[in-house]
Amino acid sequence: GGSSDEDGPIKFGMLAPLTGSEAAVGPFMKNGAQMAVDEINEAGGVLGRQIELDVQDEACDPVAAVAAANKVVSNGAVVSVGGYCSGATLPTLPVFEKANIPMLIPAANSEDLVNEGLKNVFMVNATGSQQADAAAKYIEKVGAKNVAIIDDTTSYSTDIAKATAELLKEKGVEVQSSSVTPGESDYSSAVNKALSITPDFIYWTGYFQEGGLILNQVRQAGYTNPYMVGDGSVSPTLIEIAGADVAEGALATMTQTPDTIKGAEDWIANYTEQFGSEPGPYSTQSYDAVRIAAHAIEEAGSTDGDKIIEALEAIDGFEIFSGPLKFTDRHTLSVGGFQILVVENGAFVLKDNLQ
Amino acid sequence: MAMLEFTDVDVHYGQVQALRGISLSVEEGEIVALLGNNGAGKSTTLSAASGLAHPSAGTITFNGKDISQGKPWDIVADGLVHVPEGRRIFSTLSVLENLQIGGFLVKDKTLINKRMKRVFELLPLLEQRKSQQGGTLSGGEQQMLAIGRALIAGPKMLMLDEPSMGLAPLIVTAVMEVIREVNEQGTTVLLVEQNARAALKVTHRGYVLENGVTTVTGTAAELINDPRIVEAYLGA
Amino acid sequence: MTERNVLLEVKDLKIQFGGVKAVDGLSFTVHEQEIVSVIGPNGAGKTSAFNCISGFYKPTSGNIILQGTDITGWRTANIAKAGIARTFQNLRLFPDLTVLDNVRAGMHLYGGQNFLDAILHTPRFKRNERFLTDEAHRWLDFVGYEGPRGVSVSNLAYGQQRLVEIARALARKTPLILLDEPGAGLNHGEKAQLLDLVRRIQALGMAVVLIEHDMGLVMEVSERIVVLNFGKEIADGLPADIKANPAVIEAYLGRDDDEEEAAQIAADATQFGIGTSAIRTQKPRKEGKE
Amino acid sequence: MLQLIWDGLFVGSFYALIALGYSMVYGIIKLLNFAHGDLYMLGAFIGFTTLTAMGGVTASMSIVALLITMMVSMLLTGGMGVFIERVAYRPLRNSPRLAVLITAVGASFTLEYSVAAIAGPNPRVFPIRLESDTLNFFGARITIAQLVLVGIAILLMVALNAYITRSSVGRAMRAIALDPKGALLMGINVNSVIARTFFIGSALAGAAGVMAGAYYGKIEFLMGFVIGLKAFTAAVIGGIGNIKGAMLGGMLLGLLEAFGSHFLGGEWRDVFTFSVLILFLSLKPTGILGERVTERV
Amino acid sequence: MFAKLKQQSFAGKASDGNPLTRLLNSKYMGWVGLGIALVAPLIIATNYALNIMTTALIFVLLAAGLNIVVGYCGLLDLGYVAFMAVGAYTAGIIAKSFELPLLFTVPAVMVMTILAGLIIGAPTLRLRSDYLAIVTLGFGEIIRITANNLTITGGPSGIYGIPGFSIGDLDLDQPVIFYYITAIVVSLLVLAAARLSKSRLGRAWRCIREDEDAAEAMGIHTYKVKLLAYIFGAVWGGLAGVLFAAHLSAVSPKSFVFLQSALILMAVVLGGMGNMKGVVVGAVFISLMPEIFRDLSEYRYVFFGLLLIVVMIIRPQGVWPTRNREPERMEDVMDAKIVQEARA
Ligand SMILES: Nc1ncnc2c1ncn2[C@@H]1O[C@H](COP(=O)(O)OP(=O)(O)OP(=O)(O)O)[C@@H](O)[C@H]1O
Ligand SMILES: Nc1ncnc2c1ncn2[C@@H]1O[C@H](COP(=O)(O)OP(=O)(O)OP(=O)(O)O)[C@@H](O)[C@H]1O
Ligand SMILES: CC(C)C[C@H](N)C(=O)O
Ligand SMILES: [Mg+2]
Ligand SMILES: [Mg+2]
Repeated sequence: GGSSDEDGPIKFGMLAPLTGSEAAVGPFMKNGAQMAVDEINEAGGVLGRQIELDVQDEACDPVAAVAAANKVVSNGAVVSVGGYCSGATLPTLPVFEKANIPMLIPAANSEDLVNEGLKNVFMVNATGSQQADAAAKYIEKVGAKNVAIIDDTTSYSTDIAKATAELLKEKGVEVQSSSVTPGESDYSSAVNKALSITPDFIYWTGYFQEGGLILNQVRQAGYTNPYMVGDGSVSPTLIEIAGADVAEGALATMTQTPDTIKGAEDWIANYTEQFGSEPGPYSTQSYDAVRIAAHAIEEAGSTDGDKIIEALEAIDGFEIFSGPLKFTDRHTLSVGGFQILVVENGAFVLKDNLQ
Repeated sequence: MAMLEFTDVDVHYGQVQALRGISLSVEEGEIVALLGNNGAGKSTTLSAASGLAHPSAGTITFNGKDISQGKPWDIVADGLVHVPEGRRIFSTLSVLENLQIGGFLVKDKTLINKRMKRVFELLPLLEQRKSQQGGTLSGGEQQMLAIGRALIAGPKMLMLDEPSMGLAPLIVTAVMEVIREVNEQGTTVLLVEQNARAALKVTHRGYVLENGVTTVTGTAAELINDPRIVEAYLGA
Repeated sequence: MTERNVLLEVKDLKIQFGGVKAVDGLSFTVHEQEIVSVIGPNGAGKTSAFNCISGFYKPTSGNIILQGTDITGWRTANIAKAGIARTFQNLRLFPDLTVLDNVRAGMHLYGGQNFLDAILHTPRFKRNERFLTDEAHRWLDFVGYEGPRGVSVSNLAYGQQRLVEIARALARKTPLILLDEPGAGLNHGEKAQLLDLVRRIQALGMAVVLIEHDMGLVMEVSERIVVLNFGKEIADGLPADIKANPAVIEAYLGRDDDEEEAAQIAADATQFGIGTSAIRTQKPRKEGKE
Repeated sequence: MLQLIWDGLFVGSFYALIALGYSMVYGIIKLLNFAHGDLYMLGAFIGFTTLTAMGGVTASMSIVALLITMMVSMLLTGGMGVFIERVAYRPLRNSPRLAVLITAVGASFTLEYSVAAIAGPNPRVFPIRLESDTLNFFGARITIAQLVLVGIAILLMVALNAYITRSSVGRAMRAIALDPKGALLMGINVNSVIARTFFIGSALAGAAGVMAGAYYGKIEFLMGFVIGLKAFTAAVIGGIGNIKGAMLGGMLLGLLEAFGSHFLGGEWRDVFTFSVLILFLSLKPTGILGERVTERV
Repeated sequence: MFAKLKQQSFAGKASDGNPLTRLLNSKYMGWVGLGIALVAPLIIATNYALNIMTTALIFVLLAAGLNIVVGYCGLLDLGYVAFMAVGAYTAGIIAKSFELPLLFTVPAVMVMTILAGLIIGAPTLRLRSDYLAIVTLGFGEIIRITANNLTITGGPSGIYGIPGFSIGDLDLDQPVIFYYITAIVVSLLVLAAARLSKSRLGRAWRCIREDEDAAEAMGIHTYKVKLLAYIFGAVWGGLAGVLFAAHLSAVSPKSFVFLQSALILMAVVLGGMGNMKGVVVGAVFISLMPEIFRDLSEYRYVFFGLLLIVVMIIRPQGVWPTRNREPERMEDVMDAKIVQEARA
């Protein structure tokens, strides 16, 4: 890596889904990252040079993602700050590895990403098993005995669902797992199935689009107990889809977001001013990924891949939205894991930090 | 004024020229035969009149109206109806439905019923087979249906493309008889035939088409006695 | 003619569609190298009988025996393989294939190459393809086809397509060939050549079963004629007998008192060299009103 | 059990409504109109825009507003269907069938991503939502809204079926399907009949789009894709080209899915449905009501 | 014997045609294509370029395989990508669990894809056209969903970290080398498929495409011959799957969605069904299109869609359709050769 000219802008590559089934999230990531880039550039850049963001469409498709990865590499990126779909991000790992480009993956969070133990891969989002821990902990805490877990058959969602189910079963909780196909409107079959065990807790581990629909449909079917969603569903749109009254009281497992952090109002305001719309899922993580990368380059004093990786591993206490940053040996987040949010007055707010 | 008139008409299929400046006319009340070898352009002539193929040069008029570039449906509405080569029966529609389709442009139900009755008188077989799928009729039966279907439209002029093809001798006579009767009841007819002998028996006049142009024309009697025709189309 | 072996035997063949008994107890035999015509009114069941024999329809009952083997109900391809070739009443060529390829398709069962030969372009493959091409040309020459050969058949005029279809069937080199109305849509001169062609096919050693409505042609070329009506056989015999058979005249040829018709048949018959006492000159219709 | 059946039928009526358009278009020009599902999506977005434009009115008289919206949406999607036929399909009427399949996919991409470009890739939420009391029918939950929607769907389907089988235009449609050139010779204005078919089929999809938007609340630019495939499947199960078949096929598919996901789990549902479909077609190769085309040789 | 008049309209046309047509139909065009493929890396050798060119080549192989099924045999297959999935998963699973170089999995892949072709083909081939389409689509989905649900296939994240082609110290996975391997394999298979079409089997396929009943009357066992088309198509698809697995080093269900099948079909139709050269062009076009329009990001599919419509309307038979022409007479060809030789 590190092929940027010595005095031209430093290039940050970013893969995000701009088309395809996950197209909705792409712009949130892109804007979040752009915001960080603009802020850093305004403050004088990195190593005295400006940063340039190179966003390429991964379409949540492995082939497109590999092409996009090669494109950002060929364009001379020194770090990668993208990756939303785990399935599409996985095959890009060797591409970046060969080019010795550090990856700060802001969203994709399958354990598989770090299982290979590649030294250039860092995860800015918490992993699925961390999330499952949080979910199981909370479910146990509220004393639920009959839990229905619904996933959407994507790797992200089934990972969390399976891990949570296992943890709960160990604790003697009755768990019923079911799956739905994303992209549809009517989930009454899944709802019926979930309700057939008269659950006292439902956990949805997929994305906000289906999450909102299912929430609405379980409530219509007369279910009144807690309904919790995973981080892929934490979005104002979920509340809209479910309907504000219906969504009231819904829970979520989530890393910290601007909404839940005191003092982040300014950040939201800035974002909204700059892009004309509110931030959404993974705006903050993308923003942080850029900042972490810039910080590491500054620390390393170089755009050389190995040096950046060293600097990343050395980071301790750099403030990001999820708290002070330090990477574990596996290059995952060590602190600032998951907490529980609740919908109150039409917005997700902190309910329980699980400490 | 002729009912149907071709003046120097050319028709091309892509690069292939099928008609090369053809001129002919059919007077009201006549039965006119169009004879010619395979590929001479007989079917193309009918297609040009019915709007399926458009001339690249020349004009075609029907009752004085230029129909050279007309749409097939307008031409049918004007009263010029084409019974095509190969019959083109709607195979999964019943015989009755096929007949009804013939009256697509006729909005008056009683008129359709009246014509239907007449067709059944003329072609009793169709009444027996009313509900059979058109596509399962035998070749001869289909030909009957095709003619019957055209009659429901109440044509002023009927163009028939090889109606005797594949018909048993008795039926050929019967079909020719039907054609004659239709004509006698006031419908003008342009008849394309390979079976020149059968055709000339019922027609008033005829044209011979060769290679996209008309070469010989005359009354039926003249044609029957023309040695060129005898040799090529009738046999010694 | 000397005694010939039985080639095809159709026994009490029946096929029914819903209420329609298309073929209703048909029996006849065809000998080697024989020319048999099947005639009958439209809808009599001639084509249906062909379809049963060649395997396109499964007969409701009855037997079809080819060279001693009962082939009733066999798959079409297997019947074709057993030794029957046919043409269709409404041409069934492969429209987008060239004339030559259409005829080569008739030689599908010749073998002589496998797919590895083709992929590797082995000499064996090249030899075989050249052989097929030569054969195709030979058959096209045989039927007297004079049109272009390297173009799609869909570009050809109707008459040419008919010939290609016959060439394709002949190329199959079967002992029996079924021709369904090969003369339809041909004019007088063309029919004369068709007649000659049928005889030359016979001379090759094939038996021909012919469905045809042109009585001149039928009477001239057939050794034997089978007459169907309403799916039943009403006569089976020599042309001369058939012509005189009252049932046939009633059902198919037309009554004696139908002057014009009789005249035409007679005229046709004469013209193909069949003697008749009933020749009358035909009267063309008088010119119409004008 | 009853609940399963009802849920299946409810979803099935959406499938049926969309399958109808598929089947009609297929029936007449033998085209698998891949853009059809996207017309459903377009219908939903037009509905969204209309309702948003009506603003305050909607709150007070939601049913009336919804019916008006549905009319508007049916008109506009119908028009779009006609427009697509005119520019993307008609020029290829005499070309190989698969060529039109490709332009249909082209039209589908264009519709999807144009909507994404105009309305954004994010899901939108319908301004009004059909919420109503739940009836308890022998243990099955049935909402009034569901009943109303199924009622509308059945009404539309019955009307259409009568139109196709009884009217002379319907007969003309079938005639064109069998032999367009022959139809021309009968004096049928083939272009206008085909355009009319597209209008009706697309309008039905548009209606389904509005209904889905109002009932489920969420719409987004790819929402037509999955349901388009389902409708295609339903149309084939029923016997493609057959109107009643499309309805039956839609309902049956809905039921299959409901039972499949209940007994085998959602992740195996489509495997189950498609296996049944394949098995069924192996036994009855033309679908439930597909006509056996007796090709004479 | 019959009408002679047809001849003049064709006379002379069979052999000439305008120079462009003649050039396009020259048998050297295949070599030109191969030449372009071999020279390309010398002109643009960034990893990005190599990557998309390799992807394009694999796509070409897929289109060539589908062309056998759809273009030659006329069987509409909307689930073709299933064969690639079978190939890729078989290769991936075996290579990963036995730590084998991918090349050694090819025999197993062949067996599996032939089996897949048989399984998918057998029940479906009695169906005609569009019923076949939905059934193949169904099979495609069944295979994808099954892969998504099973553990042996790695579930939704699939299999990753698949070893490449490298054998021992021989590094065959460098982008350039891998590109050339792909180019050679794909060219050979494309050539083989093209040659098949001009053989007895190919002719039988085309007969079936044109008229199944008439084909039966020729003694062509349509069922077996169609099954063979499926099997050949499956093997080509499976081999494309092996290359795919090696190229991405990962296989996941996301790569085998219906849209992929639709895109391959588009390549075939757009290029010119049945004509291998056209299909190659179509495949290159379809696979490079999203990359060419990459900078339009979210708008690229709008353009892609419009372009598809425009291209098809301008060239309804495909960009480079089959031209059903062959020399009129062997003698003519021979004569021409003799004349040429005499001149030389
Ligand atoms: N659709 C077409 N495309 C190309 N050429 C055509 C087409 N239809 C007819 N032709 C050609 O135009 C010429 C005239 O054909 P036409 O069908 O009018 O002849 P015809 O006199 O009716 O012959 P037949 O007696 O065989 O029916 C022929 O050379 C034929 O090959
Ligand atoms: N597939 C079918 N379904 C229903 N009825 C059929 C079918 N095939 C033939 N028939 C009927 O069987 C009868 C015999 O038809 P066939 O085609 O065998 O007659 P044909 O003797 O060949 O007549 P033509 O001389 O007119 O060709 C006809 O009444 C026809 O309607
Ligand atoms: C919540 C999302 C960031 C998960 C991501 N789509 C993944 O596949 O890992
Ligand atoms: Mg003609
Ligand atoms: Mg017949």
